[in-house]
Amino acid sequence: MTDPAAFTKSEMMIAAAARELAGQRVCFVGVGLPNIAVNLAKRTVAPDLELVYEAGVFGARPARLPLSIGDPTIVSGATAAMSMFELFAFYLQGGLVDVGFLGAAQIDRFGNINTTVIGDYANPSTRLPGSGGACEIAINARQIFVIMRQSKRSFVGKIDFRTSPGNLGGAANAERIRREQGWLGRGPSVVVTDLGIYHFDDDGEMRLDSLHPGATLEAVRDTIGWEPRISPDLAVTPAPTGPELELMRVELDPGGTYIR
Amino acid sequence: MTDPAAFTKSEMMIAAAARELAGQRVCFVGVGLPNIAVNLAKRTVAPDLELVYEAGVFGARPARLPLSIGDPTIVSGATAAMSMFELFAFYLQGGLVDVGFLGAAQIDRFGNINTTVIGDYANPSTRLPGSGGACEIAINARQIFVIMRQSKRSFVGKIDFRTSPGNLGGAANAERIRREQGWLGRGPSVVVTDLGIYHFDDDGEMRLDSLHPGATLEAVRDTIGWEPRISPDLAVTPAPTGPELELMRVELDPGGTYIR
Amino acid sequence: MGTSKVASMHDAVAALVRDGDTVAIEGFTHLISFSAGHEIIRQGRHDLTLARLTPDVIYDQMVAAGVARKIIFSWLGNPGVGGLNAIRRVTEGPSASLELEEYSHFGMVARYTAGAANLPFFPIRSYFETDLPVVNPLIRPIESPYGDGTVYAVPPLKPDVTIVHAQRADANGDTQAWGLLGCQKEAAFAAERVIVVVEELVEEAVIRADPNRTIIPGLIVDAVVVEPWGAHPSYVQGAYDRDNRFYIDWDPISRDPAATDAWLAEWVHGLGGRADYVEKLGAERLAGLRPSAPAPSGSVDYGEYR
Amino acid sequence: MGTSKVASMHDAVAALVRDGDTVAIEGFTHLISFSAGHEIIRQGRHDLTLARLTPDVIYDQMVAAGVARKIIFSWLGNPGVGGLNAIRRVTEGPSASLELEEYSHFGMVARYTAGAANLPFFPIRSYFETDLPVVNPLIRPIESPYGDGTVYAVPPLKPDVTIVHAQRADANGDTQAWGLLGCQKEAAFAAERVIVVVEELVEEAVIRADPNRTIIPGLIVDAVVVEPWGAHPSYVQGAYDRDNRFYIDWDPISRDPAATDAWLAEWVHGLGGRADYVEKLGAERLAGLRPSAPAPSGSVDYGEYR
Repeated sequence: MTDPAAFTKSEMMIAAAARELAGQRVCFVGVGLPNIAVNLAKRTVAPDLELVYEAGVFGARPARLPLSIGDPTIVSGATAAMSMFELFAFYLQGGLVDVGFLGAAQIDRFGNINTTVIGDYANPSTRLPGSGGACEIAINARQIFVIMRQSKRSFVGKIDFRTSPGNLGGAANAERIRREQGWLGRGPSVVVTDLGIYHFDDDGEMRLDSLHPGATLEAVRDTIGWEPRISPDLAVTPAPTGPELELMRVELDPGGTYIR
Repeated sequence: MTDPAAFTKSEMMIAAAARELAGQRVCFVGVGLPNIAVNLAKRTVAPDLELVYEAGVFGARPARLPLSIGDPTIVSGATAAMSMFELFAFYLQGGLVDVGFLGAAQIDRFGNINTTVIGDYANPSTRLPGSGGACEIAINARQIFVIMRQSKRSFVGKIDFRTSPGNLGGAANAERIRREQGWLGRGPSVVVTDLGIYHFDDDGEMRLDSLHPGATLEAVRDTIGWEPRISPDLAVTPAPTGPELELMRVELDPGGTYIR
Repeated sequence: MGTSKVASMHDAVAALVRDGDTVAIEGFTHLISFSAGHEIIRQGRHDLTLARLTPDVIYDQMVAAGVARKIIFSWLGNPGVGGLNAIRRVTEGPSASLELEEYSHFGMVARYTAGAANLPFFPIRSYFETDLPVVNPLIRPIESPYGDGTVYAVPPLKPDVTIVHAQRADANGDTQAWGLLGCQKEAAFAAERVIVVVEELVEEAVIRADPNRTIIPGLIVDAVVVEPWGAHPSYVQGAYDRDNRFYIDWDPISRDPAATDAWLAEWVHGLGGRADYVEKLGAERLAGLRPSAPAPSGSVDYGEYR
Repeated sequence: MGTSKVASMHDAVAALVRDGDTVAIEGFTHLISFSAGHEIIRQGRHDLTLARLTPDVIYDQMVAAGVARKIIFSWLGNPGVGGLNAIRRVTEGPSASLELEEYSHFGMVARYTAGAANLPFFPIRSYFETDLPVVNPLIRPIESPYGDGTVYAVPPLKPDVTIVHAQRADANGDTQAWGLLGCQKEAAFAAERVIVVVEELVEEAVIRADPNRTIIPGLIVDAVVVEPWGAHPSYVQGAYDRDNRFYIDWDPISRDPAATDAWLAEWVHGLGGRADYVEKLGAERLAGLRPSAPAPSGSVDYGEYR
């Protein structure tokens, strides 16, 4: 019924992001693309994943894809629904979140993220939503996963505003600062795009480890604002499986908001 | 049935303390004697009084006298039961409590209270319970009522430990410090004993305004560690009424724990 | 206990929301009092400072209607859809006229918490190595008195008025809600005045049967407004779902100032209040928003102790 | 989710409570895990630091049994009765051998809150002009970064083990309680390890039907011990009343070291666990502690959203 040979770049991106959650325990779900990726993971590679929503839910079992970061379906049947104070103070800042899953408008080679403004803060060319919980997620979740589409406007040499800290000026710099300031987070570990999968190398810089089927290194270089590091063992991401596509198309995103 | 001509000093003390609550709205109920006085007030002069228990209850309607500061009867039928954080942070420190009703082991002429130790702190002759919530009640409740029996050991020239601040070294001193430190509380306003009722004069010192029936000024002076100020308009406290005694003896304290 | 605080939305807003006030209509995606926002527009309030973690479509409408001079927030968007276009029009470019004061979610929650608890600041482990304290000088470092480093402080936020929607309250204002609780409690305790809007007015005995469910005591409530569907197009756990179509439809409307004005004329100024709005939405649309099935919490026993 | 955490009290204490630990058995007058305290005595733990707002009779018994080297507290008494005599014996006079670290109630609650929230301190408006900061140097002034004065800070308290009693949990450790909630949640989140003792083990579906009632998620729970009457002589809202006679009877027993030892021999060392204790108390005494009538909370509807 679902033809796995035909899939969109978004479907590949979401499936690849979901698979990265295999083996993880507690995931703080960001708004937008992270939401569908995490919900797909819960139905495939990570059925025991505990979903944390900043709206104040732990152990959500959404019966449908939540429409936004808050939705009645994340409450009905959840383990616990609580005040946002409790969620941010005790779960996130208290160190119980293994993965914070974020989207971004701009990212740099060290995984620092901007979701605040394009241009000057006082007089922006584009006003973006701002931090939401992303700033404290980046600092307090044990590691950060990012999902976003590549473009010269989004993968930039220098972000216009640092909303959520990544590896700052590089791994050595970031590790010293995190230690000195007592962060629980160890920073970004995965970036999944519409073209491939990046992890962070010993310098704290993004390294392309897997290229999605159909994507090329030219396409990667054309949509990134710096000369990307490429793994010598560059893999090809396995295409979305029939069940993954079925779940995305029929159950999670029948309206095609994310997967088109 | 209840003979109002015969009553104990404790019954007089509790009835007098309860009457002081007429017109008050929100009362934070301390452990021990305050508990019975407030519960009597709720059944007589102040039916709309909202009872706050530090255990985490607002709007309690105890069906019996609570056995201690925490008791299932203060929860069943209450307006709200909550965490102690919420109670202390939002109700008390947030400024919603009109009267904090405390007991004490030692008090001085300015209403400073000791419930911590008799003797030296490190090597006490008597270890008392300590602050409980009294320290923050004294600072954050709009005014403080005290109920305690008089004796040379309890009404002292100098308390051994300041657990809960009253009028410090006098009214001028206390007003300046409260203003500078941003206290919500205006300090103690009433002390009810087994002999009489004291309010605080313009110097912030206790003044005997009413003498209980049967009590004498000699008895007052014999049980107080300083020369007490006496109101020129010294009144005689009206004796406990039949209904007050009935409530205390039959409903609130049938075992006679407090009223004997 | 005292006299009833039940009032019409018109009277509650007329008495309790004043020009120049800081107003917080709180509720994180859930229980957003659109109905109070519309009444504030209808009564022509101006120079308001609007506080909310997520300004959402309601503040976009209020800004479009000209009631606000400033927004205090942590995430500015139409959730699941895109931007808030009326707000963008007055915040982007050289003619920006709406002031923005920006935090993170936990920063906003901590601000209300400090307000509710009468604290001069609230410390959080956030903002390290970000540009937020650079652009918002009210986010300040604070050193631990135990010599173990520095965290960030945010100042208390004490709204003049906090408005929350809930499933039920009694006539005293004792209010119970379930599902997402956001920071309504903190925002209410932090405020000078509180308006509670509910789906259902219940007897005091219903509240007192389950005291752990109470989020706001009548003690701090100034008015109780009974308006079923008052949170539409947001949702009320157990009563109705989010009307996602509304959020999607708002995007093209809000991109066009004339269309926005026409919408406000038709759906706010042209109506007397929420009852008219509900009638205009129509029974069919509302019926489609009901939960697919009930999901009862079950009852627990508090016991009587005499 | 995952495997069951249900364990006997013996096994839970054996695995999770270690000599020298800081142990918090929390529950403010309500839901005090006497049963866990007795098992700690039975297993001969020593050099424990015992944290609790109100040490109550349970810590008096534990101190009498020699398990503790220090108590961290805010109110030290036998509530409604008088002093805690075993503790007084080792804290008064020149031969005092038990260390005391003393706060106020809000100070203790704030310490657990800072522990749970991974904050280096928690600010409160308390301690002004009192002798508490004089005798406890961990209570320190802290200046507001907004130039509006000074408040006091307390440091985080992070127990090695927190033990709480509750009405019910599922086998994952997802725990629900009602009535007085004290600071169990904060103490549990602050701890390295958590033991939950419950009146009743329930299906996961019972918990998930009312997610707002959950106080502790299984995520932070290491063991679930099912022991009805495990909180006696304290009480469990809806299940049983405080056994006040026990608190009164403890006073003369605890005044006499020999009587105290005899009590411990008979009621702790001489018994295998709580089931024996319940049997020894007898059905009649227990029946007298049941609530006079049920008081149901009523059910609310969360709705299904598919």
